[in-house]
Amino acid sequence: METLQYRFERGDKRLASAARLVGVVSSGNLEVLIEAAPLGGACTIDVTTAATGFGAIWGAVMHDFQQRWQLADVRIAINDMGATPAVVSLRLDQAVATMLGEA
Amino acid sequence: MDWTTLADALFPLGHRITEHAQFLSGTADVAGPDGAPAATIAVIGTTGHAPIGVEIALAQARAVLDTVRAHPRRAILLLVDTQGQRLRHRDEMLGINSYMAHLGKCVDLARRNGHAIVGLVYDQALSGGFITSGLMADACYALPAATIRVMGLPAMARITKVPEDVLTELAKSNPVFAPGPENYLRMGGLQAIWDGDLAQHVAQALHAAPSGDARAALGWQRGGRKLAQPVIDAIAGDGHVQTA
Amino acid sequence: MTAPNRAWNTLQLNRDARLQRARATLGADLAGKALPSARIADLLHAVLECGDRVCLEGNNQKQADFLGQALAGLDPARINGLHMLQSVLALPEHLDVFERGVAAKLDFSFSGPQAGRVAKLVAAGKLDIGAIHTYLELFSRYFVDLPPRVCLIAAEAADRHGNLYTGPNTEDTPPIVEATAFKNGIVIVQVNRIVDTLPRVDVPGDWVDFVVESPQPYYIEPLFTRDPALISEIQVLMAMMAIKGIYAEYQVERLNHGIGFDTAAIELLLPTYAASLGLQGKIGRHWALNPHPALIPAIEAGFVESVHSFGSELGMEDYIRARPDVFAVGADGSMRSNRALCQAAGHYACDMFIGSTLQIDLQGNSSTATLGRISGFGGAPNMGADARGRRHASPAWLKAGAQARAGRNVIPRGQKLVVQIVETFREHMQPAFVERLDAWELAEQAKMAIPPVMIYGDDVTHILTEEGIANLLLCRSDEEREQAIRGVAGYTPVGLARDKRMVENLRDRGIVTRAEDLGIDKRLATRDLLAAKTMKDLVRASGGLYNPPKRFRNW
Amino acid sequence: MRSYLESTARERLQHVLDAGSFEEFIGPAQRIVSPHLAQLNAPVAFDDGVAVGRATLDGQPVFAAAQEGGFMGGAVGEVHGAKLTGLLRRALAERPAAVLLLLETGGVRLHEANAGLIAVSEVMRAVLDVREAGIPVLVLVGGSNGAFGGMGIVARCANAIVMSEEARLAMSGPEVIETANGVEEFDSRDRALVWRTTGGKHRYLLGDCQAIVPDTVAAFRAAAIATLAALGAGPAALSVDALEREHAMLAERIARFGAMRDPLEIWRALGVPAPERVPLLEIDAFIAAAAAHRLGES
Repeated sequence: METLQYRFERGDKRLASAARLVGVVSSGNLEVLIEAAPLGGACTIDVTTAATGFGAIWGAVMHDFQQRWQLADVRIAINDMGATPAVVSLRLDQAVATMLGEA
Repeated sequence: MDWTTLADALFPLGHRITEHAQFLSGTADVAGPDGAPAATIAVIGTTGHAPIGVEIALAQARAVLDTVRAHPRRAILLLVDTQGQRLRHRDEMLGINSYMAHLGKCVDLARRNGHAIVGLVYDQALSGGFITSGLMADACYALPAATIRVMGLPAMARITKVPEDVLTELAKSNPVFAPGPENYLRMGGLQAIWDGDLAQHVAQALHAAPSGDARAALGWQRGGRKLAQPVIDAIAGDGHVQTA
Repeated sequence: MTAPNRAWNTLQLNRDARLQRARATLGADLAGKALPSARIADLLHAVLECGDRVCLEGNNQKQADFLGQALAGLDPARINGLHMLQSVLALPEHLDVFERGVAAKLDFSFSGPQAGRVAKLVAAGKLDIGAIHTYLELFSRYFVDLPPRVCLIAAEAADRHGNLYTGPNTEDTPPIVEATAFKNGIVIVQVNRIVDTLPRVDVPGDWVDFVVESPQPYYIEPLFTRDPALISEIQVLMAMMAIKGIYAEYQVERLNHGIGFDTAAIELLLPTYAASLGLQGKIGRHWALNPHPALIPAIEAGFVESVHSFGSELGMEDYIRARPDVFAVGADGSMRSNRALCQAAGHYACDMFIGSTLQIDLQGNSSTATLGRISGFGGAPNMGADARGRRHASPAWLKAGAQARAGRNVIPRGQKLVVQIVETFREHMQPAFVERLDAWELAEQAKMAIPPVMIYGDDVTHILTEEGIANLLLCRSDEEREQAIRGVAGYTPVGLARDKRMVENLRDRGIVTRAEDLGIDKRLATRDLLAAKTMKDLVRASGGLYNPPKRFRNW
Repeated sequence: MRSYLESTARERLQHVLDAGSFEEFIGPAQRIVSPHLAQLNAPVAFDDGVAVGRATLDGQPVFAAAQEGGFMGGAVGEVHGAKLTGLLRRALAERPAAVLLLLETGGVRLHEANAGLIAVSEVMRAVLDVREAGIPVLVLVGGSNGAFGGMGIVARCANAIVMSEEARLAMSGPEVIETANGVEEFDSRDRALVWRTTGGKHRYLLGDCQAIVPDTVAAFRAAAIATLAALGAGPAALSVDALEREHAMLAERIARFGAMRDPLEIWRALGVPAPERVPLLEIDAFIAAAAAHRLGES
């Protein structure tokens, strides 16, 4: 297992509702726990993944995710079982959409 | 272990246990507490590492039901020696889980009808064969040389894809993988391991059978399962898990 | 001038000698052309000669498995050094013949399940590979320089005269028999049963020498069955992009689909998503395709007008029989397939091939070769190649050709659409895009003349991933081509190394197209779009006519 | 029509129970994960693969749990099992109208085998405690992993089971039996045989489940409401009489069918018309065909 941590400062989109869990820790899939937290305007993402050695790819996927949403005061935790970047991005977007009441 | 040797050690006052195709049933005399008169108890179990198929599960259930109907409040000792559920297509076709559940329910019914129920793993206890017998008792005990497990480490390694030597190493320190009664003791699955005078142990156990399922609490006290009881308490109580 | 004393009929004489030996060996056990299965080894020992070229029928679907087992069990002291000709090495006994020394040389096309063992036997010096072919090449060589002395084939049934019914799974049989029978070779066939009257005659009896009723029906693999339950949301998204970005864009009417879940997803989106775009009757009308169960909903919706097949597919027999307007069906009602003709059809009569692959390099070359496995090609290279001999026009062919030639002073012609559809990462985070194909290393290991490329980059017109579509027809330089590929390679190292500014420029020019550029909302890419989500749904769609193999059921 | 089989545990809770009514006990944000998986280098899940809580069903207060088959096959570990046991014990105090267990599980989680085995037995006893308190327990099985092992036993300790045709209810997985006794004993790749032997239709015909539904969450919801209404008429607790009836049924099952080799023979012996067509029947047609022939109490 490998843990990766990301912190993006100065977002502008806050999410109000209670913590949500999206996705499942199954082969090629992941779960995303997303919750509001006082982080001084930052968005943090903690990843625990069964697929080791893909830090650079995670970094790029997380960067693009934050580019899309500009989240502020949001804490995200991920348990991953070898999901591809496409699936990771999809789940993250679903998690945000769920918080926004769009799903 | 030969069940007759065991029975002689457990019941010096005498017993009338018979074996039919690995199924044990009968009665035995057990001394009362502090010199009180001996009492007759029912003995039900299996021997020869019996695979638990539909017939033997049903036979045990029959013996339990008969005891409940004919001998109210008579204590029951469940003798456990099984290699687990029988691994046959026929058993699955006939719904073996229903037979095992039926056995479990019969034991539970007996408990609710005032029968003290004690389990004893005297040789081998594996997964499905154990769960509806010894693990359904008020309290389950084991002999020191008993084997208790869900499956062997090689098979576990194959299924979990964790290398066997890693499992073997972890098993030394973690009761959660390794076979053996002391691990089940630490996790609360066993009330105690019996050394020495078995007759005395069985007499005491029958008289001191706990009411209610305190295994998670025992596992917490003994350090073998540190989270089960806190999780149960958290759900029943304020919703927050107090970890040690 | 004529050569003095030159005998011109040595093959005939040799054939007569073999038949004579067989008759002598089998004696009264030979009834006409039929012999008991217990005597198959005696027959083979009698008719075979050391070093013979032997064609054993077997492809990715049906297998002459009984004859294959018999061959593998021969005494290598009596029969050895055989030169095997085979479409596909699928069964363990196909390699046992080499392991045991009965055979020594191999010309073949594909060895999927046995690819690892092939590589080991080559390394051990027990197997000498002549060449790895595509199906069409291999069949062609049977007629030119590799005619079999003996062929071992499989048929559904034979009559007393040796006439054969090969039925829906005719597949490779016709060219094998023809190449053998008309070069004085010996044709031996295993049949599931011998009957008085055949439903129809697929191979005339006078081309057949020996018939044996095998103890078990021949083995057949349901290779083209994909359980819709296993199609992912990402595959649905890619299928939407394929339909809107390529099928609709080029009005693709005649096509071939490669095998896999990506293309199964497209098939299952035709009656739903494609229909909602008004594409029925405009795309996907005529197919060179095995009878994919996933195509049933599109057939039932009237989307698909005709299907010509390489082989059949287990469980589809009754459905095919009930849809004779769509499939190639004989007067008896059952399907007839023909791999050689369907390969030609896929090559010349289709406007598009779309299929998956394992690796794509920066030139667009694609390969399914991986280290330690000599797997070969099968049919994909013939499907996934521009048919340079094609002369008839169609809108899709013309548009592709026009895009490739725009701005260049060359004579107009069309081009086949060759689309590679891949997710950027395969299982276990293996990137589908690489700087250098594993095929290079495999070629070095196995001492091949050239790296085993499945589809050459200069034939590939589009690469479709979940990140977008790269239209290589529109690229005007090697650099553009490379950046277009990097532009759809997502988070793979190849994709991360793209020149972002240049990729945005390519996007402006329509060379790289994202889902949103096509007006596709990714959130709508759910499994609910699939016309069938389970095998049971396929059975329902077929009106109960499709009977899936046992391994695909959950009922 | 949302598929129950394709839904996650949480989606099942959302759609089987009254919309928006589910209130989770120790939800994923508390991150109570398995203490045993990390040392095996196996991933954890924030809910350890099960969600438990209270909700309403058709306006009635109920407790509910749903196992996530995607995470370790829904297998029961220490925390997972304790969540189920905790829910059942809390039910004794709060006395909901019923407890619903949406099971999808391979049984004991081998990564924490000993703890899982004890945990399953704790769940079993807790289920029977809830029944003894007069609260019916209803099991729904409709996930692709079925309900196997100790949890297959737990299921049969409930008052009633609702299954889909695609669901399986059994003890040992076919792969385990094949590994132990050979492919001739049980060909695990012959999925038609696997489902004939362990699937919803066979269980329904034998009387091991009380209702069979098409694979939609709506159908499971409707069946759960209807089954609970039917259960309301009788006692929830075990009784000697009920167990004697069950005993007789199980004994007769061995006597009538014990020598048979394939479930098809059983269906034929039951008098089900065209038994070989049974797997192909849609659920309504199947229920109609089975009505006069199926065993057990509904």
